[in-house]
Amino acid sequence: MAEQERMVEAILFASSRPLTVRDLADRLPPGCDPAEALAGLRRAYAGRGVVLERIGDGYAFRTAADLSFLMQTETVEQRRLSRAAIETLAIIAYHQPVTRAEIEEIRGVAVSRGTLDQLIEMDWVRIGRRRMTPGRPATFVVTETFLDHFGLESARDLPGLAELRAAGLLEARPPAEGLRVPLALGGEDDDMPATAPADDFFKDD
Amino acid sequence: MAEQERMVEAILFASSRPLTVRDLADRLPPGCDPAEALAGLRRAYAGRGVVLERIGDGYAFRTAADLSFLMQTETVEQRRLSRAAIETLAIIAYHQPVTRAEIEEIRGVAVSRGTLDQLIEMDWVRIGRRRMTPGRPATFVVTETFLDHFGLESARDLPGLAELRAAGLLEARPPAEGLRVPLALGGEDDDMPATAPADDFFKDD
Amino acid sequence: MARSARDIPHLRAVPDTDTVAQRRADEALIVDVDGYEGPLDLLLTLARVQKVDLMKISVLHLAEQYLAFVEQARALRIELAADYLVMAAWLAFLKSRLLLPPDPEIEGPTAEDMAAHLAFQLERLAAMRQAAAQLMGRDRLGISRFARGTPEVVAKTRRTEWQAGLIDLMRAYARLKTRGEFRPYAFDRRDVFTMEQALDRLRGMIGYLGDWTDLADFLPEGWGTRGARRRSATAATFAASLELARQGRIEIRQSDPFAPIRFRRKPPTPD
Repeated sequence: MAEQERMVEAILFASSRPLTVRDLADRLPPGCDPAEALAGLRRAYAGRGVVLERIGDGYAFRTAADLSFLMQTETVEQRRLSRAAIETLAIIAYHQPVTRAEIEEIRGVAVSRGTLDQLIEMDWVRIGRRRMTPGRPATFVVTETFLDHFGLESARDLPGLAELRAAGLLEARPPAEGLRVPLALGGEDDDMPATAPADDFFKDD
Repeated sequence: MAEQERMVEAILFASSRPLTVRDLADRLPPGCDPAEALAGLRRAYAGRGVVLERIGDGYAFRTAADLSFLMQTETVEQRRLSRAAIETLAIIAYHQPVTRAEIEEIRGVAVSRGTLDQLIEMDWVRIGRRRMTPGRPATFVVTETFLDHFGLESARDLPGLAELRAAGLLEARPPAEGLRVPLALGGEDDDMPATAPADDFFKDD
Repeated sequence: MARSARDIPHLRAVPDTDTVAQRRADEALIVDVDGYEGPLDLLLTLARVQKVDLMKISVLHLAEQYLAFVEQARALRIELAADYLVMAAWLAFLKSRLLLPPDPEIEGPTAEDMAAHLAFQLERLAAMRQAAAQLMGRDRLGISRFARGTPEVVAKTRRTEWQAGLIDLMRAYARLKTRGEFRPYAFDRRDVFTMEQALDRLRGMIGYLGDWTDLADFLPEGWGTRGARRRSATAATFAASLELARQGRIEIRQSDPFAPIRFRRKPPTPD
């Protein structure tokens, strides 16, 4: 490798910014031809992991474009959705298309902008058609990505409430306290265990 | 040029710090052999304006030392080291692992706290294993940053190391009883001399 | 101070101090006393004056030079640190032993051993100083060798994989849809016949009791048909009957398991 190519190579390598032919000429010993050295270097680096690029008026070494993937490392982090997010998602899935006001009505609390944004960003929820009611509110629907993730053919495949109950997915009954049959006259032994049979009380309503 | 070499070249070019074979393997796609690629690159860059240096366990591209005359604009203002710091650094490099007491024995003066702190802060010196002698004193060793700064492949490549060793000047033998030359423990800190060294030589009276 | 140093007899007594340059060096010694890093550093400087291989240095000569230095400093009223005086004492001791014929009575290292060790220490310090100079003279990073001027930062991207299964989704929905059932519990007393009510009712009716009468006949109007109400009234009436039986006011009879429970007023005891 020619000496002037070595020099230009070293100067460009160590420089914190692209250098022009003029910058190079100022730093090289008299009699050097930076343009010639640059042309030589450009050929020498062609097809390599690092290439000599022209950036504006200057020259600099850059990672070859096809290797840019080496310049990033990706770490995958597994996280659980917040309760607000999963509830909002469930409501959208079961009630789509559903407006924000409707989601809030079902959840009983305001839906934060961040929760919907997160679901949209995850590409599990998207904005559907506007509802043809006063104010023309936007509706939310679930996406294909959502169906893919949850292994559903369509949102209609989601099990209904009766199935959820049958599958034991509905949470346990409220604590039995208060269901005590009011037989007690005050004696300590008079507490009646009131568990499952008490359900009957409700069923008849 | 083999694809692996291209990738290793790109990764090393992009880094200002030396990277180990392991670092490279972590960044390369699975199945690559960085060691082989490194050997190829080293040959390819020999004699060029930029060379592939081995620094401890790591590898890094550095501009060829003979071209330093071109690099005035890049020269980094070096922190001025005191004579005490430079000598202490040399003693650690040549005698490592070395305890503070041994450094003091060689220099004949107490090592001020600031001197070691400065070397540690510059990441040229780090604390090594404790010596398995009474008091279990800490030892000091030089770092990879030290090797990189001084252009050494390993601490075995220190200039004149073999000659110094042959001359018996690197032996860590503590002086025999009564041979110890009084040590100035005053140093820069103006601490009063510890009693022990003086005791030694009055004992013979 | 430099002027007075010229008149120091001790320095004149040392050989090779006749040249002007040598005298200047000796003066500098005194003037720069603060510049020395301890007595060993000073000894090394003095040893250099001998201009011989450090291993062949005359330690006796060196000791004399050092002692002369200390004397001179005292004459100049330069306050020397304790270290310098300790070294002076040690060297005076070494000097006396080097001058006297070896005394077989004295144990421990000989004066020659001590002198050799001092020479070794001086040589080692000199070697380390040379090594330090060589080290600093290497092709250092940022001075002679340079790293890449535009290092590329490795972009660390963090991809979040959200973990949510169908089961989580369904649970969340179920939780929402059944939440209405979990309203604060208020007992609905409409369909509850209490034991107090049953007792009052039984006490009132007991006087008119003739023969065995079915429990069902004691249920109040409107409580004998619908399930919940009937169950509540039956349970309360039965419990009340047990209480009255305990008080000895009625008798209870059930002929078979699940057969109707019957009451009658307890007949007065024969006596």
